[in-house]
Amino acid sequence: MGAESGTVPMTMIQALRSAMDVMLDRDPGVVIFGEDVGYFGGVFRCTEGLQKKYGTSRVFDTPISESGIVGAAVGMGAYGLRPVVEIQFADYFYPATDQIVSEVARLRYRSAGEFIAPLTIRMPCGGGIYGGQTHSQSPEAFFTHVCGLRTVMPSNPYDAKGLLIASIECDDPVIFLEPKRLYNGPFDGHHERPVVPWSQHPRGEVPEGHYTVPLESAAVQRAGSELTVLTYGTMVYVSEAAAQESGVDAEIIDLRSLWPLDLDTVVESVKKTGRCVVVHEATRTSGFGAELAALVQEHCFYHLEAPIERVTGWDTPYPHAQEWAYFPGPDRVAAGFRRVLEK
Amino acid sequence: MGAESGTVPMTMIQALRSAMDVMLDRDPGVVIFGEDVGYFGGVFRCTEGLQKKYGTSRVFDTPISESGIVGAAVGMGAYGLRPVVEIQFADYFYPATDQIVSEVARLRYRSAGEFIAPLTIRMPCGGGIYGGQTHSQSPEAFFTHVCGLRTVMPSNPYDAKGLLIASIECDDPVIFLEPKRLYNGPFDGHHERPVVPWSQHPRGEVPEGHYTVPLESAAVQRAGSELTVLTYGTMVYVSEAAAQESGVDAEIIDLRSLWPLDLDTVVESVKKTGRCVVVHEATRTSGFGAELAALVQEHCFYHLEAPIERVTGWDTPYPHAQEWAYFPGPDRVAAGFRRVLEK
Amino acid sequence: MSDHQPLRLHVPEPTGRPGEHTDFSYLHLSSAGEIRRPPVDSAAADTSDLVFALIRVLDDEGRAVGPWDPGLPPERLKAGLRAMMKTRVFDARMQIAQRQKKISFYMQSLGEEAVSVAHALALGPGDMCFPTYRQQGLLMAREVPLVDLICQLLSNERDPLKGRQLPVLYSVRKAGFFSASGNLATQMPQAVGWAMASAIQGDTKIASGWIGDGSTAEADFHTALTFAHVYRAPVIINVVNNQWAISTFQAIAGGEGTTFAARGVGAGIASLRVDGNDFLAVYSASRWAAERARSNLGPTLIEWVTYRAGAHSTSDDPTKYRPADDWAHFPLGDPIERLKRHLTGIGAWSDRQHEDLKKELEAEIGVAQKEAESYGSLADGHVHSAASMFEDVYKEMPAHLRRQRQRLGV
Amino acid sequence: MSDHQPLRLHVPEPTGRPGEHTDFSYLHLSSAGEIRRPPVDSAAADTSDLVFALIRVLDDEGRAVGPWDPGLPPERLKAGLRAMMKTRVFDARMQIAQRQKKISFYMQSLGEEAVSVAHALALGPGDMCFPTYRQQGLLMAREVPLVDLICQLLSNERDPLKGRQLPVLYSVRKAGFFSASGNLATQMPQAVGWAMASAIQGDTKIASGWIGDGSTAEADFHTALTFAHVYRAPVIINVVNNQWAISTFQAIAGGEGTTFAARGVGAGIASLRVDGNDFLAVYSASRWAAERARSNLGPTLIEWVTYRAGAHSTSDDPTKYRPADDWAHFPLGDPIERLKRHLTGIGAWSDRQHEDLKKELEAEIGVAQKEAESYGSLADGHVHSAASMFEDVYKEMPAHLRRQRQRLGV
Ligand SMILES: Cc1ncc(C[n+]2csc(CCOP(=O)(O)OP(=O)(O)O)c2C)c(N)n1
Ligand SMILES: Cc1ncc(C[n+]2csc(CCOP(=O)(O)OP(=O)(O)O)c2C)c(N)n1
Ligand SMILES: [Mg+2]
Ligand SMILES: [Mg+2]
Repeated sequence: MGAESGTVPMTMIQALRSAMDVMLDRDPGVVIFGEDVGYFGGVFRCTEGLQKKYGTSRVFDTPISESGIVGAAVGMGAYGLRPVVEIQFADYFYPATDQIVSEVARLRYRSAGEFIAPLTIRMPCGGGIYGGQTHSQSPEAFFTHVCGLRTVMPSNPYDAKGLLIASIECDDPVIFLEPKRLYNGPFDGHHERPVVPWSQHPRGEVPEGHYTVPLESAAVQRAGSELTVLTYGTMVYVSEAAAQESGVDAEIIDLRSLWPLDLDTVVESVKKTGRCVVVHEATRTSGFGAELAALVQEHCFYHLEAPIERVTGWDTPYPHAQEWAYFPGPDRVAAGFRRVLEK
Repeated sequence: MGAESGTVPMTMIQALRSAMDVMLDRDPGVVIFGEDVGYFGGVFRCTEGLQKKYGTSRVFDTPISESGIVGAAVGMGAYGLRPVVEIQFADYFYPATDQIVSEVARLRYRSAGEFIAPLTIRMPCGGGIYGGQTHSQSPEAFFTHVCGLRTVMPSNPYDAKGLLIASIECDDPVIFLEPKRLYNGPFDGHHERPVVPWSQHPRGEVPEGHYTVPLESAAVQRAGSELTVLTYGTMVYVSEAAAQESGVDAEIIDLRSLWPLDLDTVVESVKKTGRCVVVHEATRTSGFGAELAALVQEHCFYHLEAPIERVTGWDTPYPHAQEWAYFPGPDRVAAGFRRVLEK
Repeated sequence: MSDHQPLRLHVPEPTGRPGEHTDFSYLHLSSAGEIRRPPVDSAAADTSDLVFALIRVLDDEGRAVGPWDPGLPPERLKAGLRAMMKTRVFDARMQIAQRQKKISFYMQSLGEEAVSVAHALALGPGDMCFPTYRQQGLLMAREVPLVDLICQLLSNERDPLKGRQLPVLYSVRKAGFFSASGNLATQMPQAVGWAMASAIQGDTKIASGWIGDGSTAEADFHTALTFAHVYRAPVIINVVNNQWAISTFQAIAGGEGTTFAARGVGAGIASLRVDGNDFLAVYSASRWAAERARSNLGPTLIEWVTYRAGAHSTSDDPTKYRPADDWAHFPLGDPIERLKRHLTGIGAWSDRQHEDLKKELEAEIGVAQKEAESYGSLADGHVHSAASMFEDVYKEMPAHLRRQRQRLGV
Repeated sequence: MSDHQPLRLHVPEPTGRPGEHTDFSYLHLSSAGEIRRPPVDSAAADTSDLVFALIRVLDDEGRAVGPWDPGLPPERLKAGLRAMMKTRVFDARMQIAQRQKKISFYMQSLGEEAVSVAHALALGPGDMCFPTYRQQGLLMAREVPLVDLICQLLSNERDPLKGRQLPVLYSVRKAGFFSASGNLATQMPQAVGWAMASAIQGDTKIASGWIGDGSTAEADFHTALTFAHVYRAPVIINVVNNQWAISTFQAIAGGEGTTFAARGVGAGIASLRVDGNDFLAVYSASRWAAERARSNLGPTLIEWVTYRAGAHSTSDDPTKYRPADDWAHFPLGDPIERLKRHLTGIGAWSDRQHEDLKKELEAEIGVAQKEAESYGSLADGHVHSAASMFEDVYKEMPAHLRRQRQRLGV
């Protein structure tokens, strides 16, 4: 897991690219493809320069067909390759659902291990960029309901690279969600303020070589005593801002791996604080926050001093014009803190 | 809501067929289509005889394309028809995910009410018939995470007909899940015992004419005082058997409408009993039980005397040979009862 | 088997990249007037030759020639020219408004205006189009009030879609313009379904679905072809082959060595491949297809060969992946210039009239823009209320959404 | 537009329903030897005529005629006959075992044995097939141990798939047989992806994907065609047109007025339409396609015209929707009878040998069945442990599955 070489400042985009670069270099079985990822380098430029460096057989553009991208990757995985594919926006994974649920997730099981699909399926997710309902979704809950998949969401460049390498090396299929609002800097929900770049953030300092951040390990983003925040992706920073602005001494846990989950870290923290707020951007009902709440009440029942609070996106499509009324910003998160503390 | 005419004994299949018959007759905008539903009458015979009665323009076979079935239905809905479509098994809805999530669920919203998709999408779900992983799934949690959809699952012929008519008449899109293990009789999980037919069950007595069972209304299947069981579909009977066999005085709530949910009935019961067991056949993680647990702990926190217990399918694909080790039968449900009572 | 060479992966490349000149010979053109016009009741298989040809009416001198000349009166042509020019002026203005940060995002249809405008003129009232984000020409041809459109783009308080959709994803039911989706290709089976509904009801209205070359790779394109063919749905399937799908060339979508029209014939659908920058050809082919549909003869697929002259969207920079001056070399030219030349040639139009019309349109659009901007914009916060965000998820607001709205305090 | 008749919905019907005689003229047959055999390096478009023809080698007298005669030595033919007969005997036995409730479910391939058997013989070792549930012929031709297969069907303790899959959804990697899925069509883009991988790695192995006529309507069929074409993947796309998809006739899948092979050409893929009950034609067309694939000439789509002689599955009763004696009238006959006739005609086979072989196969399968049954069955509860249910979900069992296994107490 240790880094092989020195560190340099990287944005999340650069960190992801660096992870793919490292893996393309180390493993001839790694191939990268998706819509616009080849010559152009991806609409978010995550794969820029990789086709030039590794050739069109290793990094290439695909037809606009998410089921084809994933389906072809399954076949390649069965052959023995290790495809890393991009879905241009998480909002567009739906055409690939059958391949993901019925094939990727179940291939090892149904063939009793004869065939595996060790794919990494990258997709930018989340809102805050005025993308409207088809460029803003956070569909992680779907994936966590599908046994056989791993679901990962990094919140900073260091983790992004380390988790992406770990995902590519993993023999299980990994859904790798990238909070696009974090691509260029941490975002605390104050959209009216200037963007802070990753170069000013400690986790923007990234080793150039190979290293991994283990899957199934959560990180304590901020230690605290009054309540536990379970969150991931963009909401890590929003929760931090909420803690700071409200003066609540929140312990913020960045789950990083949504499923399988580092339950121990979660349970330990909630047992300590006795209160829990779950924060995510996805719609509330049957969101991953529901699973977290169900687990926490199951494992920490006798330690809980207040109901677990969920601060989430509303149960509506992600609207374009009312983006900031939809986005669970620091005020809403802080209000959630207050509610669990008042009880 | 009152029935127009006398009652006759019906299986769930007959009740569903009767609902479609009634609606085809009353509303010239109702059309029915899906794989094998036309000439043949459906692999479970739910639409038998309807093509003959209403003609091939109203009831017809489709190509094997779930996205086409749903996508065409959206266009018909936009035209002004009221399509009732069948997905042959719930396990096969995945190719239609994009149409369901991005189109059916959001059309009213994104067009600000200019266009609606008042579809009813029927699909048999659940296991217990040795169908293996692709004829046994219960994917309800997916749908409940998608705002704009209604998700309904009846547990008996009376409700099946009344809810199906209500769904067809509803201007919102409805995912109508039919627990196939209940088609011919209530099933309590004792697969080794002979099948009980609906003709021996009071809810197998079904009015011949038009009536509705309102959406968003749960039913108390069995009143009780020791704990509340939140369940639906096949698990209603398994929970009843568990109560009977364990001697636990469980209050069993048949949710019927999963989402939007009759939360009042749920909360009232849990406040009364102070204990709650959620039972479903679907895989556990991020299943609909997670949402139920999250809601119950939120709304009944100070009344809960034990953690909410989830008794569910395991987080594995539905195996063929180990079906009864997978299926949450009466013993497992009763063990769940004991766990919440012991705490 | 060991005597075989190693296999290798073929990855198609465009014939021109930045700094090069595109070799457009891959397009396989026909000359104007060259291609036969079969009877509308032809069997699908009898159009097999047409999918590798290119139906054209306007020759290099702007003359209308051959069997596909629709013989339209000059007034109709001028109406078409006007709608095309209006589309182009509108696009240019909105591009600027986006750069001025008045609107958040924009997608123009520069260079492919004829396809939607001439098609719209060939349809009847009540026919329903299922568009993508690049068919604003339909709206211009159908004279949808500009203020409504600009309010949608501004996401302001008068946005008919209540600020819910990204700019350009219009919905204008009364103009036969179905709600545009951000998810590609989904509208195609819907168009077929709408057409099936019309047939089920014994109506006389037809549907027209739109899809880009790149998006034909999506599953729903296939689904639409299958359903349209099986039920002989009264639908026109328009494939706008503008050569590009964001940064990928049409060969990446499967255009190499075949055509998109050929997919239609294979699926049992009568199919045409048409010069999409030739207003007369577009009108004429659209009429042919509409006539088929309305006569219970079933669907038609039309591949419109055109060129996406501008960037994919305001988020895109095409000079990164194709020659900057590519459009100037595109052999099918500019649809507005070509129709102008024709009209001038027949003595029905002049440079002067053209300039005047352009100014008139600029003014008209300017006035509309001004009015729309007076209702605010996303940038200045004059948008539909946060409370409205919870509406229209369902017909009536369920309890959980009322609770959520309450929690938001609106 | 008001001068138009009301629209109406066309819903295709088969030409024969229970109690009637099917009019098989819809099939468009060619005579044996009639159809040209183009060079393997033909462009896709140059196969346009072949998709409406029917490649046949065996004539009505069982003689091998024309350019597609592969000229196989009698020993190879006899091996093929044996594998076809083995498939049929196996199917019949397993049908009975299902009726005896020894196995829970079964799907036979009666009447279409030539398609998979002859194809398997035309492939090389290491080539990978992506089958549906009706390609047991591939396994028979590749001599997979019968006991393993029957254990899968019995879902018993020796089921190589640990009881996880419905009977017939085999996975036999070492025989180049990819894990069959219960979800239709998903294997097609996977076959293409496998072929692309082989090309990426500079390997010489090719893939062969299988799909039924009905399932071509699924999106993944289109996806597979697109990807195969774009990347010139070394893959064979086999469409088994056995006329039925459960209760729906092939016209409901889009076969009316066109062919499934035509979809391939439209997509830019060299395509053939072949008599699937003619062992020699199947072998020969398969070789042609394999040769193309292995020579970096790209994919081939082959529509195999055959007939699903039996029920869809043991849950189906076809007399409900088609004439009970339909197969007897199917103009392409029975593949086993036709090859037998050919072999007898060239003096390489006799009725006696045929009977002996059948008996031998009955015995061989009987022995295998007996052995397999000795390892138990789902019916008698001798299945893989409940604990094994939690394995292989992930490579290593995560904590939550360990907890769940514990809760089950196993
Ligand atoms: C399902 C889905 N996948 C990907 C995208 C992202 N996307 C938007 S437009 C586009 C290119 C479409 O190209 P084409 O169909 O040729 O239409 P054009 O833009 O040229 O008009 C892509 C990939 C999307 N909107 N939806
Ligand atoms: C996605 C999906 N939809 C529906 C089904 C149900 N189903 C199983 S087999 C079948 C018919 C397939 O027909 P065809 O492709 O012609 O193959 P054949 O059975 O004739 O070999 C159907 C509808 C399924 N397994 N998967
Ligand atoms: Mg395009
Ligand atoms: Mg078939």
